[in-house]
Amino acid sequence: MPTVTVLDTAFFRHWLELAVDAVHRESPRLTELDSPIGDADHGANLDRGFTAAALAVRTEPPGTPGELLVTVGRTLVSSVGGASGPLYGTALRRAGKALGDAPEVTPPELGEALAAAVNAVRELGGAEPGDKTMVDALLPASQAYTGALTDGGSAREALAAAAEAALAGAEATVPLLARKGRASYLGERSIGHQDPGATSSALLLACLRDASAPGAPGTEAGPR
Amino acid sequence: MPTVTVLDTAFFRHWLELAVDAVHRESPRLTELDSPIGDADHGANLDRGFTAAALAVRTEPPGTPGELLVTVGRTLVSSVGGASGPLYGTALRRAGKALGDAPEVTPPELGEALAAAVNAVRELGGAEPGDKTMVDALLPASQAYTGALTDGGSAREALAAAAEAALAGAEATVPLLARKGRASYLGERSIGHQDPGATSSALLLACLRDASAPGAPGTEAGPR
Amino acid sequence: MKKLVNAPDRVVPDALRGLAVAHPELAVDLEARIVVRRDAPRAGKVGLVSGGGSGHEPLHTGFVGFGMLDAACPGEVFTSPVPDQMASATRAVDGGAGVLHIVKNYTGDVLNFRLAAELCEDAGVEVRQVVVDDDVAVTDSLYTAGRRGTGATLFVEKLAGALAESGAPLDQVAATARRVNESSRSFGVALTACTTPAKGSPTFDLPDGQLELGIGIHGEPGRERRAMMPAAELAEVCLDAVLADLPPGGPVLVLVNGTGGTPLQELYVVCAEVDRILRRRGVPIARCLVGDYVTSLDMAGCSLTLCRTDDVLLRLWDAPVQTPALRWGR
Amino acid sequence: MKKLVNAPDRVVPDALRGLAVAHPELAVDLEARIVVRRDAPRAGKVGLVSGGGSGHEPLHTGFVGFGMLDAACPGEVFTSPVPDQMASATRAVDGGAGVLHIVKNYTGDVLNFRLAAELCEDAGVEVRQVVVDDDVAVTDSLYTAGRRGTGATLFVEKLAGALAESGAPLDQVAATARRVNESSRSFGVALTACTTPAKGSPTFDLPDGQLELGIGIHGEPGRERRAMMPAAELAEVCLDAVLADLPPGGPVLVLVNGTGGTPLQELYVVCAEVDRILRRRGVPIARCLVGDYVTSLDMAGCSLTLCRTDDVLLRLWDAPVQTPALRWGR
Ligand SMILES: Nc1ncnc2c1ncn2[C@@H]1O[C@H](COP(=O)(O)OP(=O)(O)O)[C@@H](O)[C@H]1O
Ligand SMILES: Nc1ncnc2c1ncn2[C@@H]1O[C@H](COP(=O)(O)OP(=O)(O)O)[C@@H](O)[C@H]1O
Ligand SMILES: [Mg+2]
Ligand SMILES: [Mg+2]
Ligand SMILES: [Mg+2]
Ligand SMILES: [Mg+2]
Repeated sequence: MPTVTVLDTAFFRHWLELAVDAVHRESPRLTELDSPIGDADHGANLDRGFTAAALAVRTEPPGTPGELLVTVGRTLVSSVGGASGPLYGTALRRAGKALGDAPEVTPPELGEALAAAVNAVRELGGAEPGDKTMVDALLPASQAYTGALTDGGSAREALAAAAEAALAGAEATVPLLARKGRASYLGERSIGHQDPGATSSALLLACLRDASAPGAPGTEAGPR
Repeated sequence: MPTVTVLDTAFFRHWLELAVDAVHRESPRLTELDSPIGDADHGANLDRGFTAAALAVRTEPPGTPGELLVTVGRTLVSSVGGASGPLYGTALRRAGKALGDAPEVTPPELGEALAAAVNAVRELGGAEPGDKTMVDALLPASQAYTGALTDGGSAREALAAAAEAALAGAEATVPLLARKGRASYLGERSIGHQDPGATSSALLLACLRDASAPGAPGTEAGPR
Repeated sequence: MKKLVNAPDRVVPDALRGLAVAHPELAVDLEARIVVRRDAPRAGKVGLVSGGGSGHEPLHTGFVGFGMLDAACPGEVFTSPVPDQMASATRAVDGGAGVLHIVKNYTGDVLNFRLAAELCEDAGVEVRQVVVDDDVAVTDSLYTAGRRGTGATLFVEKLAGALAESGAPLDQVAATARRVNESSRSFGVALTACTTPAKGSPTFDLPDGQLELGIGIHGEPGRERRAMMPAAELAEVCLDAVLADLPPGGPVLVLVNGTGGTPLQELYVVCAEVDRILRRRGVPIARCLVGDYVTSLDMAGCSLTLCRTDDVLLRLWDAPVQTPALRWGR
Repeated sequence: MKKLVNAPDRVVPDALRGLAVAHPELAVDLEARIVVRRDAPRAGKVGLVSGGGSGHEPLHTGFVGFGMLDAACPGEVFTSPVPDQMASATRAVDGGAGVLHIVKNYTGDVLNFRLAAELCEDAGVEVRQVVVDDDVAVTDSLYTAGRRGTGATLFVEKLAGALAESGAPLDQVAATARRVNESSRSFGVALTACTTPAKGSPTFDLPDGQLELGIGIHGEPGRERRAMMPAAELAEVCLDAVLADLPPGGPVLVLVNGTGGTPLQELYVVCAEVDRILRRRGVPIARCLVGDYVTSLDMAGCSLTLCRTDDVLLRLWDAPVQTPALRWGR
């Protein structure tokens, strides 16, 4: 299999398309997860945001990966609302800024963008790992990605590791007691439910992995 | 069996006691009847009124049958509200006035009082027979009473005829289309339900019959 | 039954105690069961008295105050008050210029107010009565108790109240009250039935996906049952019924009234549709009131009331009013 | 789902259209999704902006007007608005004296307002933010998102609004807003869960005969489930929770707030019990407001908010206010 060594705007645009579809498809489940320990809107929130992001990217196609992520982030901020809007929006904006205006991104650069995204969420939301938030999916994902690269893995392998770590992180939120966000109001009653934000984070990382599938646009072996 | 020839205050007080009990006991059913074609309060209305009337009569014991009925009527007017309060209240006040201040009442005098009561209801409420109201129980009852006396019956027999006619009249309201009161709003949808007011009228007349049972207080053969 | 109450038969007196706490500017007489303006009676001012069953709050107790009612008589839940209450209220507000009774057209209310009027006249107080009957869901014929009184009561109380406040004589206040009633029509719809404290369960069954058109304000069933429809269509149905009986001609006052269990947000949605439809029909909205004013306990639903208006009525509408539920200008 | 709406995703814009019809004195910008006083910006006056998820009407749009908010930003139902709305509103009301953001303490509201403040400061507008967190049902610790903002928002908006109207500078208005928040505590109870238009079914199951204590205003489950109890007992439970965190000392403002599906009559019943309990505890009620002010769609229930007050705050409370939902003195 060919190794992904650089990722260009088409790759990220493909990720966005996958994300738009996945979020729309999974929206009822995300809202359902947000019912017992939240306010039953997480799916609707993200669906509205990613639909708006797709439109923004279609209306003014960004020229670089960084520009694309900044556009998506800015659109999420100005269309989602709630807790997840500013968090995901700022995360993607910071990730985009980390990428600068390079037309192509190397795997380690993507790792830095992921780390920047996670830091943005932690900085803005103040959540520690284990607080039962999206951080519990995003942080292990970022760490797994960097670790896989360091261990000599390809970008694709690293993204697969990241997606897997995100999913495991999301599932590991079930027994946790929420300490941030709306679920924290419930105290002990928040235990036993999976965090909706961590679940959507795992979903977005799965899309990133899928965007790097062999032959996908923007990867080395894909159409240019 | 001894014939009832005169009815004194004790007879009417006994009627009131029976009526208080009967109304309280039947209150849920009267309210139930008032649900599909009314506002579900007829039983509660009468229960409140007769409880107040019993108290009024205990507090200031009336000296004559006429005074007793006027007191009960006035108390119903000032404690029931709704349509039935003024109608029953005025009916009993007028009946009491018809009896004047005689200490005892003859069977024909009671007939005049019944007629006065029915006329009061018709005058105040404007309902014709067949309009699906209490008139449909009260009018046949008054007529049956007078008819039985004319046919040579005793007061007790006449009261039994009155009670029977009232019950038949109440049951005959089922197929009628309401033309007065709250049920008239329903138009055709009022058909098929028994009128709560006609039902309570039948109940009050049954109590009058029971008050004249052999050995009941105030009747010729009963305790004085 | 899920209600914030102590006991079914204590609801009305308990609520009156609460009203007194929230509105020390009103005199709440728990014994006589009447709510009276503190400055009553005002010499030379026509007094306005209304009343009816409880469960329609803020009607009528919430409309007592400057520029509106002088007194209200709350009955038991959905049960007309008794003549003694009305007579006490009338005596309490008579400033020598006579008293107008505003009576919603229900047999119980009409009869009890009629007996009350006799008591008042015996006591030497001049009384006029105006019967409010604006609900087009009921046919007004010899063969019914006539149209019911619903949302127009608010318009009658506000406009006649403003006129009385200006010092107009009894006959003029009564005539205006009648004119407002004749210029007003209403139609209501329920999404759910209401639960009276005494009965403890809904007064009728309304299956999911169905609504009841032409509903009364006492939890009585309505005229017709239909499948749920969007707000736009529902507003159309209600306005059709109203306008069929009140041919448009000039500007209107509009009341988009909630029945107690419907969020204000939804009433605004309905209001937007009413505006759209009336624009299309060329009926200008002069003033528009949106909220819970004539309720039916916890019933979800709404009613629309239109009142044909003119400069005179509009001036009365805009005149200052200071009551618990309606307040502006002071 | 039984709602007077056209479609779940049209509720907020439709309701805003209706608000514009009912309140032509407000500027409703459907594009920017903000509601602004017509006379804004007023030179030299501190601007007051608030906002939050919709579904709590009349909060906040119903509190825009003289003596209260200068603008409100309604989000989707139960979803914080976005920074763009807040920034537009802030620009629209800035009269050169700066703008105060009144933010209810929910992660979404706090974060979006924080981003908005950055935008505003970039645009050269001086902004202060006060976070309202009065709900004692939630522990305020490092390990939660902190207490939620509920009924005290009304007190903060009214009192800070009156101060801003009087021409006070930004820091003073912000300090008073903070003082009002610190002097206020709330506790809420639900008899039924609410149904969001998007979900179409109740957000949680509350069996017959049970109530949920310590409820939030977004249909979140509460702190504890209990068997239904009489209003007297319920008021005791709520006030115990409030007073445990706000030791009495002098007179209080009281808000007996309905959550949308509860009849006004029941709120008055609760109010009577609150009065009884506070009397017993020697806490004088200075002013008492009863009604639906901070709602949760169609939820049946109520919340109690107490605010320790003094002559200064009372004067601000009594100062004229002219908004759709709160109006007196003009
Ligand atoms: N302080 C925080 N830090 C990180 N993530 C958070 C924080 N607060 C909430 N979240 C995430 O946001 C998710 C909820 O998002 P959403 O439902 O869209 O917003 P809201 O809670 O405002 O309705 C939670 O499941 C959690 O993962
Ligand atoms: N105009 C009328 N004439 C005679 N009886 C009437 C009239 N209107 C109503 N009624 C009687 O009153 C009964 C209803 O009484 P009730 O439920 O106590 O009063 P309300 O209808 O005010 O709730 C009806 O069943 C009917 O028999
Ligand atoms: Mg949520
Ligand atoms: Mg009845
Ligand atoms: Mg009744
Ligand atoms: Mg939300």
